[in-house]
Amino acid sequence: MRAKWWGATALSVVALAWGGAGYLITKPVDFHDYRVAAVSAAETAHDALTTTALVAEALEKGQVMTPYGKSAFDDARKALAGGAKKFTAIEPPDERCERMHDELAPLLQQADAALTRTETEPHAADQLSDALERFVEQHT
Amino acid sequence: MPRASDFLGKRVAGGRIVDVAFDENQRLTEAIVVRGPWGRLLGYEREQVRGPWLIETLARWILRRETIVVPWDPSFVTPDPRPEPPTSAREASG
Amino acid sequence: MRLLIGFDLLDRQIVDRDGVPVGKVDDVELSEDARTLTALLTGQSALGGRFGGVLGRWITAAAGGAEPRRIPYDLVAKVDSAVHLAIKRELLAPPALEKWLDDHLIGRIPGADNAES
Amino acid sequence: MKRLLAVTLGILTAIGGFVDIGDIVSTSEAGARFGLSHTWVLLVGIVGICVYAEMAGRVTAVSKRPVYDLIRERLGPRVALVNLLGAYAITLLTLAAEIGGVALALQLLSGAPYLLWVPAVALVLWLALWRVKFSTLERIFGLAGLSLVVLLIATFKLGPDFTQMTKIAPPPGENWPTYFFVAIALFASAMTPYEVFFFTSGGVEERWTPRDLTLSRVNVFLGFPLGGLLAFGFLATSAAVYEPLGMRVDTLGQAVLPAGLAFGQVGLGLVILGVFAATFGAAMETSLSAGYTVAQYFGWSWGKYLRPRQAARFHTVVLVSILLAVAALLTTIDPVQLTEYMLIFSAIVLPLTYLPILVIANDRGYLGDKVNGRLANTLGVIYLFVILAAAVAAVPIMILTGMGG
Repeated sequence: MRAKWWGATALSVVALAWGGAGYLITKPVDFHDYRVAAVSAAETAHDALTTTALVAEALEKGQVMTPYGKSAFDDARKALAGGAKKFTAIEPPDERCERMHDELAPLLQQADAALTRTETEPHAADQLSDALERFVEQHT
Repeated sequence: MPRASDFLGKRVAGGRIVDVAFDENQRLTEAIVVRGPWGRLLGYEREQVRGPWLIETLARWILRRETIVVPWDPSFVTPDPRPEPPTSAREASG
Repeated sequence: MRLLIGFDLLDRQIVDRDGVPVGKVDDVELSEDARTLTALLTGQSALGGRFGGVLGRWITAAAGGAEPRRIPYDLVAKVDSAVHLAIKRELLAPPALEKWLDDHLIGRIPGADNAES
Repeated sequence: MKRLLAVTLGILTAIGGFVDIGDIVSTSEAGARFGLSHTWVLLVGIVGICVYAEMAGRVTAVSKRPVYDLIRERLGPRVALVNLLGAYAITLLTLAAEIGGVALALQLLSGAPYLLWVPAVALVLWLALWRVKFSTLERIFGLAGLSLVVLLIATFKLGPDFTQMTKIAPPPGENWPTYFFVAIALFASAMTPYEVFFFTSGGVEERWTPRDLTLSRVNVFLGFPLGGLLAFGFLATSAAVYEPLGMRVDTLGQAVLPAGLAFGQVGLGLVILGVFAATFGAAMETSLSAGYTVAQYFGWSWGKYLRPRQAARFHTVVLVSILLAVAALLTTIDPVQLTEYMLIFSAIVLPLTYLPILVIANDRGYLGDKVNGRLANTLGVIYLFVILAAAVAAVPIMILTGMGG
């Protein structure tokens, strides 16, 4: 009898937790969610550019090994692609978000090309980096 | 043959059996019975464990200090249905 | 010396005369008249018996129907932080799972007989 | 020399606890975002693990029983089973992450993708555990991990803002919940339970007796602060390089870069070697601990001091755990993120592990006159409450901040 009671309690707790998680995942995206996603995409792009610049500069000075450089560049490219993909997957729910989208989307697109340039010219994307940083500051 | 799991945690007059003592001839001598619902002793019922003060006080408080010792009686053992390998277990639970 | 079944025996490690683990005291057995302690029981099926309920049946079933090993209390030499037996563990029947894994898996890997030091 | 080598158990345990792959990245992340303002957490963690590892080592040396043995004895089979499930989950998640970490270190050296390295790493790990002596493993990986000391020297060259060390507050632009989330993660990783399981089981493997009490203490008081210091190296070098740039750290490559910036290829090479040793050491620590916890709960024979045939069940658990870890990694889950889930299980396991240690360390039936003194008891109780508070707070804060986002 006691075991049954415990079982029922445990089941309802699990069901509640799953229900809660399910609600959080499926609830429509609002302004707040969209802002968080946009800021995180911008941060990811900024970090990828900065890391690539740091590593490229270190490679130039002979401070790091070539295989290291290669895999650091790979990581940055993957991070940027992942961040951008997550952001573009969300439909902007209202006008304010739409403006935010129009501001960030071109920056992310530029970042993709800039990343490849930065691998050989460490300071090629400094301006873009600053623009992304400004975007993050404005929206947090 | 009766096992310890047949009488530990069992209700007897005065509370629940949490432990049973035996002497050097392996004869069971007495049962330790508590009133509270939680029967784990953590060892604080023995002289050898002292402190830390806070943990000891909490452990005793949970036990409500109502530990009593009663002489062992073979009637404390009743064969409860014990899980056996699947075939016979069905009979026991059904 | 007065000992407690629950505190001093149950859930304690049983080791042989060389200190090699034999098993846990998963339950103890009394004589028919329930007046004396006769043996220690070790093995998952004994542990499952103590859990009771569904969980207990699972643990018992995981033992593959093997009976718990019964160690007569006369073989116990000393009880301190572990239950020390007076014999070497080779004199007892090996646990079923250990033997099965030794025969079918571990014993077949090269180097399984190498002692460390 | 022999005496010097006798402390490698403590060094390896501590390195596996403080600078395993998850800690390397999360500590560097803390440095990049919060500068040196989490230094106090490392200090609190070092003192905490020292207090409990000393207690556990003393219990083991005197009673010759490893800690996990005693958990079931004091808490009973039911509560200990809950602990076992949580502890095993933590250990397995960490093991998967460490195998991934070794592979990531190899990727940085070779340029080849880490997933290609995973099966090879797992095989070498298993072979090492199967064939190589415990003390040899301990020495190789404990000592090689010390090459991370280069980070401490790099700290002074790179010069982070040392004034933050005395601050207990997030820097401007960061919020309190995230600051606390990171603090709890750092604290929990300092006190991870597999450290005491491994340390005390290692003590039994090395056949400690009451005469080795001093040895156990030297291991604790040298090893764990050293491990904490190495973790501080990652915190400080990241704080120096990344905080001014306002960027985050989430890969191993970023975490090791500062050493390259400070000392060029030699510095970078040393740190990657150190990371390799530390993560491999942590992989050994966690795969053995997986076997230790299960075997000690059920009372099976265990350990590397027996022939594998004499401990077939223990070796099976180790083998299966390694295979499960490889299977988890091959789903391409990020090994670094894997360790973040550890926090959830820590909430269950930490209190249930450290309470029985504290109680038994006061039991004269076990320890005679070697029971806890007033200092060990006071600190022990304080830390038990800190652990409880962290455990209770961990999950809500994690949800609140979206995993520290």
